[in-house]
Amino acid sequence: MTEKNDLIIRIAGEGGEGIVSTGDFIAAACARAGLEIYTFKTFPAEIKGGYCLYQVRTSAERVYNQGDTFDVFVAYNGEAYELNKHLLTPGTTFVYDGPGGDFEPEIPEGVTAYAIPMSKTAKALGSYRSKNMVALGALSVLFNINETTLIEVLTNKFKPKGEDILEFNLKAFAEGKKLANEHKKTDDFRVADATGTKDVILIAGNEAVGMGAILGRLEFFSAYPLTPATEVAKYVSAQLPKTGGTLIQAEDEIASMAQVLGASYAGKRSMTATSGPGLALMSELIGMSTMAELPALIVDVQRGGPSTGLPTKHEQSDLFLAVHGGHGDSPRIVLSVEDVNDCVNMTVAALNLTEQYQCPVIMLSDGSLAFSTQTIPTPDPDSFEIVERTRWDGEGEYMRYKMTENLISPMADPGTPGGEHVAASLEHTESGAPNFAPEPHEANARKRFNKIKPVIDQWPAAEMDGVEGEADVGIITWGSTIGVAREAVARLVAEGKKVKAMYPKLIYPMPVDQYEAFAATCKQILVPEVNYQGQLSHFIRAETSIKPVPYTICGGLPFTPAQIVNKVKEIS
Amino acid sequence: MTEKNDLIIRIAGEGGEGIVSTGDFIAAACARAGLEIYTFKTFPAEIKGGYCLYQVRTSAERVYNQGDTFDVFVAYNGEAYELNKHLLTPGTTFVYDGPGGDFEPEIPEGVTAYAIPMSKTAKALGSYRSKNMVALGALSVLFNINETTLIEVLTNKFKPKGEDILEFNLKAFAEGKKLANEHKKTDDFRVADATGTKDVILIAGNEAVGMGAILGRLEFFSAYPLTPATEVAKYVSAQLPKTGGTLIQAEDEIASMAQVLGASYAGKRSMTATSGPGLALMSELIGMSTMAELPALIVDVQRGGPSTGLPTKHEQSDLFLAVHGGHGDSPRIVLSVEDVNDCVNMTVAALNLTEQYQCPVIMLSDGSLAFSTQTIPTPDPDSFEIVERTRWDGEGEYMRYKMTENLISPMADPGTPGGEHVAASLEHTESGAPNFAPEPHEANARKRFNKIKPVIDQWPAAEMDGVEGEADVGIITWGSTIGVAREAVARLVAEGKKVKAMYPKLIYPMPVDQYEAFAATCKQILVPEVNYQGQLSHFIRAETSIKPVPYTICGGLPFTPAQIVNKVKEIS
Amino acid sequence: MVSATFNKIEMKPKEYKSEIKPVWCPGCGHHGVLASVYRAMSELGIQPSDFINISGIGCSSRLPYFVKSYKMHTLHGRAGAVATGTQLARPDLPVVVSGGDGDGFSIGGGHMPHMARKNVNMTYVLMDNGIYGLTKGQSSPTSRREMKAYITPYGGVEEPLNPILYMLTYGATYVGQAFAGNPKMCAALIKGAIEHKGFAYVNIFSQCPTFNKLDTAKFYRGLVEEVPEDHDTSDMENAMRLARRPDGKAPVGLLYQEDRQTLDEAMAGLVELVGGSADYDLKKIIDKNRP
Amino acid sequence: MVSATFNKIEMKPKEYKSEIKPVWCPGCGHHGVLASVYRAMSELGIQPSDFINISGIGCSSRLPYFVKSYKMHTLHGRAGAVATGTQLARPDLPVVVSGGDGDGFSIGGGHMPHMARKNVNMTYVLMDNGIYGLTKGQSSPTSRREMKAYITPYGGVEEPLNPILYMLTYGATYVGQAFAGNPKMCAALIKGAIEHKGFAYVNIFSQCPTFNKLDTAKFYRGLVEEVPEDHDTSDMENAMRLARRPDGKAPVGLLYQEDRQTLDEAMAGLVELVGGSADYDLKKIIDKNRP
Ligand SMILES: Cc1ncc(C[n+]2csc(CCOP(=O)(O)OP(=O)(O)O)c2C)c(N)n1
Ligand SMILES: Cc1ncc(C[n+]2csc(CCOP(=O)(O)OP(=O)(O)O)c2C)c(N)n1
Ligand code: SF4
Ligand code: SF4
Ligand SMILES: [Mg+2]
Ligand SMILES: [Mg+2]
Repeated sequence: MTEKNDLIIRIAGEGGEGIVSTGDFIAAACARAGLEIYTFKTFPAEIKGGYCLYQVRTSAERVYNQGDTFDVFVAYNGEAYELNKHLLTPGTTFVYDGPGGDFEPEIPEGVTAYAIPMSKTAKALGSYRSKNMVALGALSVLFNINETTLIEVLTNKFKPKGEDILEFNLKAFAEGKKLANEHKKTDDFRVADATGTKDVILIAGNEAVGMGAILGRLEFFSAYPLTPATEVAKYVSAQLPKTGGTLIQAEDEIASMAQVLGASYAGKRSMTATSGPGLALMSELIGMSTMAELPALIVDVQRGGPSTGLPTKHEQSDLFLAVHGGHGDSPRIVLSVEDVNDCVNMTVAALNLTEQYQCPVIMLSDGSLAFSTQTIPTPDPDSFEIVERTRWDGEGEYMRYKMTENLISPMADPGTPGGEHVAASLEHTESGAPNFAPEPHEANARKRFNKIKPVIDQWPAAEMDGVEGEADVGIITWGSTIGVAREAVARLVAEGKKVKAMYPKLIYPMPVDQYEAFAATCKQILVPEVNYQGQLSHFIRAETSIKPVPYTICGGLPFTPAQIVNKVKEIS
Repeated sequence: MTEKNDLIIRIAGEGGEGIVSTGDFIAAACARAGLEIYTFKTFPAEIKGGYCLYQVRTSAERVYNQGDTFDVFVAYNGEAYELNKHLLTPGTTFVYDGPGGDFEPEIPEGVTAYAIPMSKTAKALGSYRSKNMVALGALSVLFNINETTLIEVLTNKFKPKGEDILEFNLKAFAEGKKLANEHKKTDDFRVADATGTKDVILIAGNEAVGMGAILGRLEFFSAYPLTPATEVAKYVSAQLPKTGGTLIQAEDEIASMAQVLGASYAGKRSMTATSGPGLALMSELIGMSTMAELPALIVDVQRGGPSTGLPTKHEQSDLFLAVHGGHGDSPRIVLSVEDVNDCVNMTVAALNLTEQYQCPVIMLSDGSLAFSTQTIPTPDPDSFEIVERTRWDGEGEYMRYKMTENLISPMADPGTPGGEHVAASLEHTESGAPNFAPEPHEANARKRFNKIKPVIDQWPAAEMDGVEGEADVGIITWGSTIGVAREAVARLVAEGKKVKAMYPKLIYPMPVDQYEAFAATCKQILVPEVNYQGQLSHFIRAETSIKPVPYTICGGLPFTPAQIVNKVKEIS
Repeated sequence: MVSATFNKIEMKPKEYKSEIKPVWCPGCGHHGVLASVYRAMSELGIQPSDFINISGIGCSSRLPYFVKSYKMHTLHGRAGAVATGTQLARPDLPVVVSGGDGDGFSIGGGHMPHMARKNVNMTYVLMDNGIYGLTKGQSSPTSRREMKAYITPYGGVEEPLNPILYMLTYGATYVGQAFAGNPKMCAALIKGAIEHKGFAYVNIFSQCPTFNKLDTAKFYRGLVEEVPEDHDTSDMENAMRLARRPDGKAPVGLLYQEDRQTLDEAMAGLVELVGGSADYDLKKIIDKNRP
Repeated sequence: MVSATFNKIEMKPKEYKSEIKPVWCPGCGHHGVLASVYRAMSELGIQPSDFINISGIGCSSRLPYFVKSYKMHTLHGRAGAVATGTQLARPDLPVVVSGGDGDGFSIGGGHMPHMARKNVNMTYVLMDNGIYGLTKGQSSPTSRREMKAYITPYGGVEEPLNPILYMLTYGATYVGQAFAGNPKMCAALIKGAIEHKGFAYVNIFSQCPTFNKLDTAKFYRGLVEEVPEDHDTSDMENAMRLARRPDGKAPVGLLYQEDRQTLDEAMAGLVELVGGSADYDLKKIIDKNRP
């Protein structure tokens, strides 16, 4: 059996047992050693305790998703074992807390098992909290995790907390190594060897949105905490003062959105980040952004709905609300990100678009991406173009809502003499005066829709993937499902299947011609998405001539590549 | 020239000059005389002053809309004249305030004109406010408005205010008659003769919704004022205490919707009424109604949007928000009313549906229907079936979200021993306990969508109209545009055109089979609606195989029959 | 809600436990509040099926799950407004809201004045821990300025608000305050609140050891001081003075109580005024629209 | 906003009129408030392009249209929250909200406490007519109980709220009240509010002759009484006592003023603390995420 380059380790147990830090250390050590990382986490909706899972996938090549299942499963407790034992299929490896843990597993045929007495050893060391260090030490030995980089990572983490704390943790780590060394390695799973350092950063989706905001020269952020979006604000709150910007915690999402509009009127690049319930509350004010033509970026990190729903779970089910969630005819630009790299780059782009088109831009992320840490090329701050709103040149009489050729009416910042004007929530004339006659309303409705149409050509064409020419199945998908589809397509193509894919990130307005051109080369179109109704499928049906086959799941988890592979085989 | 049975009188002038009461008196007198009535009004968005228009259409037969234009135009001032003079085409009749008014009109060729010195006479009588009585007297003579019933109406109105007030008004009325009698009648326009009284009431759309609520045995209403929906609450506030129910004015729309859910949980038939901005604010709580399976009726009287938009103008542009305005997959039933009769009957039905299906029901009315008074057969309170929610029978262990055969889980009112349960905004097990595993979420998502599907068969099939068999054009439309389409279809059919129409009132879930069956008999499908995007067209494309031709206008006014007639001719 | 209106039953505090176990962290003050709720219910002899417990979203808002009763777990900030509807619909049953400082005074702050001035006949128990617990430690409207929190990493920028002063200003007709570490006082105040006819507000300091490292149980213990024995609970001015103690101490006990018409009484008055009843002749209503 | 921070100009009150004519009814108190705004601006010598006037929805909220300035006509209840964003974005310019009692204390009530306790450096002029004017006469949070209104045809069912007591409780750092019939006092208070550094609230009784037949100009004239000359405006307790006068009279004049750090000052402090500037090296921020 050849060594597997692409390794997936799943660690699970009770929240608070250091599951997350164990995973983070492995991820950081591997990234430091030049490997690529994609992590996946699920948290309980409760604060303390509850089942917690951290899956780290690492490879010398780029990884696009969390994988089908694990290669290695590390169980910190009996609950974790019970919930995952059906996945301990022949060929997998099982590391568990024992003897002395709270359970005694049965080892299935064909599964390699390593018992590591994590709890017992930690207790013997005098602190139960060192359990994860013991585990980490054992895993480093068992799976070839680069020890040099791991020690560096631990040192960076614990040294600031005190030499004694560092020492204690390193001791537990060493104990773990010792325990592992007592085992004979009988499986083939090992982390790929270090390839020399790459110029990367390791960052989770939410922080990456925050970083994109900083790089996009954000000036104002208003936040109200809402899982799974809060880390965007957390990142921005720490960094934005450095660039002289302002973050305020508002009393609710309505106030957040209102403050964003207020700051935007004052000429600042402004945004907020929320999840479905918050987006719903902002509906009325997003309509004001449309009507008054005030730039505003709203990031929606989607979670399981409806209502309070499944606050910590993954779902892609706010597309209807994002596109249609306003009274009246209220156009907006809707984008969706695939991965952490997009979180950085597309946040910059989204801030540019909202300034350019003076309309609300809603950028959709999701619960699994929010917490997924990934390695990405270190962004170069100087590489980003910053597009500013068109500002009045001071010539002639100023008309805020002037019908210009490109339908973009120059704005005037407060303080500019002669630029006095109203930001109007009522229908209005070119000067902004209230007017309810047929003509201004018809003209402005047209303006509000037509002015954003050029984004379709401006935005990079949706990426394509898979076979050239005619395909039996064409996949169209969005959000973090794209990364899953990429791997599914690669596998199917490798198997000789005629499959291709298209990955739109500009969702609305829809690049209809691109959809049509793609579909013209496919016998059928499959649209996998994590929601019940097939929300993207709906828009494809409504706006194109395509009759897609929806493939929807809604169990709070992302797709696996295998699911998509199987579905394609099923329908082709 | 034969006498015209179907007469349209338009009265326009400054708000506050009694335009509305003049129109109301004419409408009431005609209705009392056994004629059918359809009125149309536009108000300024300001309180005092501003241009105000009242159009009353009356006929011995049923009238379905406001008509194409007027037969008779009554100008109270120069602004009204200026705004309408282009409609003074040959064959129309023009009554105006003069001499002594604030303008001197030019009378176009072929227009019959009657100058009535309304202002001057009113001033001479000692009160400018009697201007509308002078006009009314003149109109009654000029156009054969039944004097007996008119005097009855005036007496009913003014007697309660005092004999002297009645007398003064009757005197002004008599003056107006005298002024008209000085003219020689040279046109053929006259109100149809009385046909003997019919058992009708005369009521506007908003009040009719209120009446429907009372007849539907509403128990709880929570209101926040919002044009053009406020009269629903006004009606209900006066009547609901009579049946022992409760109306409360809340601090905002969010509180209204919250209170509705609270009262619904307590077992009461509950509703609110609002317009677009309020519906947007309620989005999050409507999702709670879906998730917790709490009955709630939300009436949305649509107005011009987006944002504050055109508060007093007509538009049908909240369909997207009504169907898609929630985060997550959040099903709801969406209905839309055609006319005042529907406002009564469908409000009863909507209350029944929300109780039956334990999901939010959104009923769409619109700004023109809100204020349109129409004659309708007097409702018989005993003729309405009242459907109550399925209540727990007290047997066995109670499970609030039990998976029953028809997916409707019996409810238990507080106070019922053994029925203790939680109304849950979180995803949950059958008992209501929070649960975020894949299975309950998948099962409940299915349940929430599938449980409402039977409404498609239960709801009366959409009404059809026009030719039998194959048609060149099939019209599908909704809301108050239906009444316009009816007349257009009748005219086209009379001209020998092969045209038919379908009038859905259950908008969502969509009765797809009915759409398909209808479309199968039409060469093309035309969808007229008063919004920019073609919102119903969008849903037809998304959910059926039909490729409709959208026909959208958005000038704050309803369609006229002539517009639809012309459009049909244009495309066929 | 006056206790006379519901059927009494004999149940021990622990019999009010539901089948769902509390999910709170060890040491969380909310445990103490829950115990006090059980105790107050037991002392009042409330039948679980006659009790309605409504909450929003937050750690504190999970409380109803753990109580045998009718209950709603609604949306963040909306518990009070929802409960207003429930109370008007069933004025015969006791309605109790339990929620947090963020739920009640941040996103829910717009509903608070109106419940109070309308004198909605219900009890509002607010578990004040000076933090957003459930979302992992952001500052709340009662957080102190010096607190460094999740999205205020450099410290707070605003004055904390004073819940009981707010409630006095809003016109709540029963205002009390306690510390979760004193379940006896908590239970007594909650019991009194449920017995009170009108809008009753009880503010309970309830430490969040997981995220609020400033406002510990020890801190609260040092903060509170009982309302002086001679305080006249009908004296609003003195109640306000106590709420604004210049020494920064927080008064615990009952600060204010007043008898005023409740909203459901006013509503019942309207029905009486118009001679309303469930079998009112609907034809009379319809006839008003004859032309 | 301290007047020193903006450029003075000489303009007569009437020169601040915009090209749009007021749409209010004759006799509406809002006309008087508008005149006072012109006057205050003129006295302060404010350049129209340096002035930001923000409103929600209501008759009162139409005011900005009639003023030469930068302005936003936003959504019902949201003016204060919008203005908070604007003020933080442009702390160098005076920001004034003008709105109604319904706009501010009903749908907008949830934002009020937070602007005040955060001490957002702006002026809030509330035109209190005890009614919803624009929607044709529903009762507002300051309507008296005896008022029969659009959807309370049998009279009100709740206690009106007391705006200035609320604002004192909320921690506004400048609280004044006046009657629209006294434009001199209105202008003086508005001027003082704009000059004040911090959140300044001015409540102006402004009769709605069209829909509020109870609270006429005459009624307000009889209701108000000037704050005693010897009142110490730094004395919160006395300000509260005045706001709650047992004789039911309403105090007019300046009730309270305090100097406290404003939100924009606090924010500027954070930037200073971290050594922030527009040309901060972004690479340093990015490097924090190197593995
Ligand atoms: C509309 C909406 N916004 C935000 C949230 C996220 N959220 C849940 S609980 C909470 C704060 C909880 O704080 P508190 O009410 O003080 O309760 P605690 O957890 O401290 O007991 C927030 C912000 C939400 N659920 N809904
Ligand atoms: C979300 C929303 N709800 C309701 C309304 C309707 N509305 C407009 S103004 C108003 C009340 C105005 O009263 P107030 O603020 O006191 O101002 P006034 O007209 O009395 O000056 C209401 C309810 C609205 N525009 N938006
Ligand atoms: S996070 Fe805080 S409030 Fe929440 S359960 Fe834990 S200790 Fe209690
Ligand atoms: S309705 Fe009232 S508040 Fe509105 S403009 Fe007229 S008088 Fe003023
Ligand atoms: Mg809290
Ligand atoms: Mg008002």
